[in-house]
Amino acid sequence: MHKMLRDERAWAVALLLLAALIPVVAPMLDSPATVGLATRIVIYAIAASSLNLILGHAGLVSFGHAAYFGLGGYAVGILYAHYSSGEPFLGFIPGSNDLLVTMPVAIIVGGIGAAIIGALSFRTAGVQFIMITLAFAQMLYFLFVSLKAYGGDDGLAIRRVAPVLGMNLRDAATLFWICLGLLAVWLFLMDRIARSRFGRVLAGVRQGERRMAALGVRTYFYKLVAFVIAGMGAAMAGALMVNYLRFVSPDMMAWTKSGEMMIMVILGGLGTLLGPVIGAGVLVTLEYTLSGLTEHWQFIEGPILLLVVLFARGGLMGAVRRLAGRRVPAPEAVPHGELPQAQKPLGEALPEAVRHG
Amino acid sequence: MAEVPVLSVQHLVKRFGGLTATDDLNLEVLPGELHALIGPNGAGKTTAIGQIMGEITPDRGRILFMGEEVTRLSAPARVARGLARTFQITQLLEDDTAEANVALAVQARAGHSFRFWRDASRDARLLEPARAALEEAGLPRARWALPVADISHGERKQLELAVALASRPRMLLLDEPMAGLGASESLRMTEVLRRLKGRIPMLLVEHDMDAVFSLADRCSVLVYGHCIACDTPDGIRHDPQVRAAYLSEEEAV
Amino acid sequence: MALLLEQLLNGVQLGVTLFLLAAGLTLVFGIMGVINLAHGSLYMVGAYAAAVAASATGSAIVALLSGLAAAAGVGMVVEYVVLRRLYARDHLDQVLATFGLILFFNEGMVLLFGRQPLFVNVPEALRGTVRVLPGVDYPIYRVAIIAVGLLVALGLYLLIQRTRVGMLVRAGATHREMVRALGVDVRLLYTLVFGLGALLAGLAGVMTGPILSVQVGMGEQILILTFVVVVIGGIGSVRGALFGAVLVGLVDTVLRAYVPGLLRQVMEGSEADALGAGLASMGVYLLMALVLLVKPRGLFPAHA
Amino acid sequence: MTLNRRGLLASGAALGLGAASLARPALAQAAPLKIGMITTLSGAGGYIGQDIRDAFMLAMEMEGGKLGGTPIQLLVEDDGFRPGQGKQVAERFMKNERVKLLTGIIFSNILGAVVGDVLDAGGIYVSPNASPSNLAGKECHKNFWSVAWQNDSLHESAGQLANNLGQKKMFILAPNYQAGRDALTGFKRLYKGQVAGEVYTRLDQTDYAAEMAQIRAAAPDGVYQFHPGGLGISFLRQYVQAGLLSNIPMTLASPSMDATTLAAVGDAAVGINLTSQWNSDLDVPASKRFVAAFQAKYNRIPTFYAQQSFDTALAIGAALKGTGGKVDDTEAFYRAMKPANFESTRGKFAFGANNHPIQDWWAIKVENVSGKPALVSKDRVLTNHGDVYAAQCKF
Repeated sequence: MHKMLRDERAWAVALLLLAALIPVVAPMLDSPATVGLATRIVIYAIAASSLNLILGHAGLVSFGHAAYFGLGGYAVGILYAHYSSGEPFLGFIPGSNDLLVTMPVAIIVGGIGAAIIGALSFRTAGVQFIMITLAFAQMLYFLFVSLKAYGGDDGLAIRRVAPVLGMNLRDAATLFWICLGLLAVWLFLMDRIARSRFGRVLAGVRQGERRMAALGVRTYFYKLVAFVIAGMGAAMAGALMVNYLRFVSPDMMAWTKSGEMMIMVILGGLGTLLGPVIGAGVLVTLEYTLSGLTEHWQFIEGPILLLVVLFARGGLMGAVRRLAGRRVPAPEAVPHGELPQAQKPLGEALPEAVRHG
Repeated sequence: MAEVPVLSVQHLVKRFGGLTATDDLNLEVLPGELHALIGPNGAGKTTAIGQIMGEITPDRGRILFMGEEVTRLSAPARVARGLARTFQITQLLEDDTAEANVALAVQARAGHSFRFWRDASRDARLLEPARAALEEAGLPRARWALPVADISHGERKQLELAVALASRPRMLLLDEPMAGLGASESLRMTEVLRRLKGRIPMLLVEHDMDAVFSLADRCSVLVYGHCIACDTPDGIRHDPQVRAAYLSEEEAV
Repeated sequence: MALLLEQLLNGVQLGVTLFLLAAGLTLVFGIMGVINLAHGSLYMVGAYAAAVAASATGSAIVALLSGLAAAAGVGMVVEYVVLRRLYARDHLDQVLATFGLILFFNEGMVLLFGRQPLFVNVPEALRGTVRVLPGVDYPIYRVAIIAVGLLVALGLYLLIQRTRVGMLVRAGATHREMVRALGVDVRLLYTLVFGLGALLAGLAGVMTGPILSVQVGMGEQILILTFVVVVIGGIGSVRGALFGAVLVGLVDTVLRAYVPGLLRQVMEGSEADALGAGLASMGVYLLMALVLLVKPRGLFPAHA
Repeated sequence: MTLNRRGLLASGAALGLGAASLARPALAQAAPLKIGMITTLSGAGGYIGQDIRDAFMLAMEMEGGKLGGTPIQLLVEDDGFRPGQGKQVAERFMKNERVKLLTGIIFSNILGAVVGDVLDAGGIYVSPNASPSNLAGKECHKNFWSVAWQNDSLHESAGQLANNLGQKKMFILAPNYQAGRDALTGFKRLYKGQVAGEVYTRLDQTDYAAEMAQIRAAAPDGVYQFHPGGLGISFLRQYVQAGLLSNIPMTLASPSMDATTLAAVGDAAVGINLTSQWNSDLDVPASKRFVAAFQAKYNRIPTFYAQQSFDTALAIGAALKGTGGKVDDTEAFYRAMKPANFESTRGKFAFGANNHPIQDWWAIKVENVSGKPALVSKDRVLTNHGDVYAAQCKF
């Protein structure tokens, strides 16, 4: 029993089951809008969890994750726009308002986007990788801002979505349960991947690229595949967000959104199963609650984030585990002062060479 | 010579800015041989290992492994051909257990890792060879399940060796496996290497001369990146050039 | 021709402003290894302090000094209270913490000075335009900004190349561990370097005050561009920051000025303008991506 | 009249970590009518939201916490300039607080995320600012009202003013977003002269030196630019610094030259022409009362945004008077709202077929009034002007 309580997976199952009750409990407490809040949290949890695969498990700091979130969203939005106008996209791809069509398209688009951006970005490492992923995300952001046909900065509204398997997506509870179900599936996948051979390679990439090379592992394609999976997860979340908001705008791929996702992951706990979920829940709820208390909510939120960094290493999951008396593995995603990967062997060789002279 | 050397380094040169770290280095390791590479601090031993492994690109010269040129191959490609190394400063996955570190090496050897489903920590195909390697490297069984961050320095050195062994190498490059070890730990490591000797050819970089002279079949002496002598341990002991090199080092310090 | 020249001057002026921000950021980045998202907040603090001082006293000198003092002071306090605890942490913790600082500073400015944008007048002596070349009239104030920026670049060069502090700064950027090992009071060095970076950011804020509107959020608008400059130039390299900044300034300005016109040759007017504006915005990021793909460590890497 | 702040409602509700904590008790019988105001209070646009909120509250205060005789409880919340957050706030207003009547949004992208939900749920939205063309035309709705202006008509009036001023060759600029593109389209609709150059700036742009050089090179008779809020301040100041204002006159629409902008630009703004549906010096009794009360309470000159919000409150008040304070019957609300039976600060005000304003547009000039630059009203530019999209609107 005690062992079960320590297992993150057991907690995840319990949390998801409890969450499933929200649409039942919320109206009883005269707070039906809580369902919408919870939907938003669940969607961000999927996005944050997808980012966690590369950020937490593989230690690859992507500062452009919102790009895939937005790509997924725009895939749904653009297909809907063509559905409602009746003109096919690019002259031959018919539009759609059916989530069973748009969601897979969104996931594929997100995956392709991540594959292209990742293939180029993984030529760099360290801080340069952070910045190049940001650069690509910004390029996409400005591209969508300037796409007049799809609303530009003002975005696209999605008015009528087809029911999915007889379920009405306009019903808040139904949409919430769909999102929650997908979160459950996603977390299950993430858990499998983290424990698989593939996941072991990612853990190796995080802890020592040099060791991985000495083991004979070409990390490039593992990193790229992880990046693509993460991109697909973010795109799925983006598609859900657009279904929830019934609206898509470039705001979804702004750099601040990428930052928010990173903060969710770090806040919750890097490389943990539940960390991103908790992080998303706490951040969204915190903003929601504080902005209801005072219009100067950012003045309070800022120091709270600061305190979490200073005093809760390993994020909230780290704090929880410490309270539970468990050792916290603190994954150093980008070790302080680390040299870019290409220079590392030289880094070790140099002192010897210097002493030589 | 009838035998094809396992490793042949020919006229290797590497410069860092104005410093010549490797200066026309020639070196051969024969099948079954334990070849020691010694020399004063800063002689360029680690740089040489880095080039043999493919982590540092030499400016000039050739490296042949099993008779085939590997000078332009990447480190992973050389590993695939059977090279493995240990690090002077241990490069281990600190969050993982000792067993998981070795299992990852087994996994890397077992082909691609694009396997997303099965729990690697319960995969007997990884665990059994990993445990065999741990056994071979002499790491006490009780330490296998501990995170690397929690085991001692000496045990980490043994774990480094186990990781290298797990990739079933055709040759081992050992970069100061005894560095920082206590006397009894050094002896234990010497014994482990002695058991491996003959089965796997080894290039051993080491400062512990007792260990070197008791283990090595031949020694090469590196000074300022250049090999000044290559002989049996006895021959090296009495080589005037070597004595001079070590003495001048003493004076300089 | 005159138009192109004026556009190039504009690019240099933007570049010089970016340089003032990037120089501090790149030193902090290179020496302490800290990603400081709140660097833009120091720029904002400088601009606000100068604006408030200017409207209270009407003196440009007082405004300048207040802006510099406020930015450097706030910078050093931030270093002492917060960043000092983050040097040993990974970049992600730094990102989260300094993001928290941004929220704090932005809303703090709202609480102190309200939401209305503040404004500063161009000092009397620097009003009007000057004929820099036949047919090219250019605002004196912008010429002054370029001059100040180049003087600062020269000053930084002398400081870094010719003084003991500069020697430590250089060594710190390339061999961090060595400086620590030399027994230098690294803490003091860090605080001073951070203060210097904040001072330069404050100077940028003070100088742009009369051009732009001084408002909450002004730091974030320029922050990302500053990071682009730092990465293009090579982390830790002040020289790289100067080249990167001028390059980014020129590319941004020239693309903005000429891309829509080029597109108009091939497509309908308003479509061309809309797309052109988007493409011009992408230009700087495209530049960074290209630089990194060719030279993954930037143009002038300090850790060579 | 209170500025109600939501309690810790639903704070612990994240994913069932704890069920919603402090639920509100059922509403008492004589509870005031709740109006939900979603507006932008943080970031660079924050000062606009502040004016919108303050003016609405002023209208309530002048009637003793009531509008049209109905006691009002105004719920105000920041959208953080984020569509998602705006939608979240709207959802909570409607579901938890049972709000039927919403207002306050400034930016059209946030309106886009919010308005569909409000209307689909049978709610009413009265816009004090954002009024994009789709909601005036094809996607118009019986329960969507604009008390500001349809985007285009704002700029049509400026185009007409440029004609009146005899400017034959204009250089026009706006940020590259929907409202910016609408602005230039609208301007060109009534402008009869030649367009010397058309430039889209960036929404996050702060330095316009490159554009100044282009304007100088094009040597037009005049410049028309639409840059709301802080953007406009930067643009104008740089225009002055570049020495352009003395050579090339500028024509504007009101969002680019509100009282805040004028204060920021100062004396240099003298001579600028603009158009607006209202100005603080209009010889309209309701306007004079509003300006005096606003200045007395907040110690600043009200912006156009403030006036729009004030009129929004008055329009709502008139409708509430007609329905006896009820908003549940949207048909009745529509009938009571449509005649616009309120004393608008603009003097004349009517709703067109698409629930958007039909109003007069004024030419305004920045002049020196007793040593300080001020916005001085001149002639009517357009009379009873609606918008072109009304024809496409069918309820």
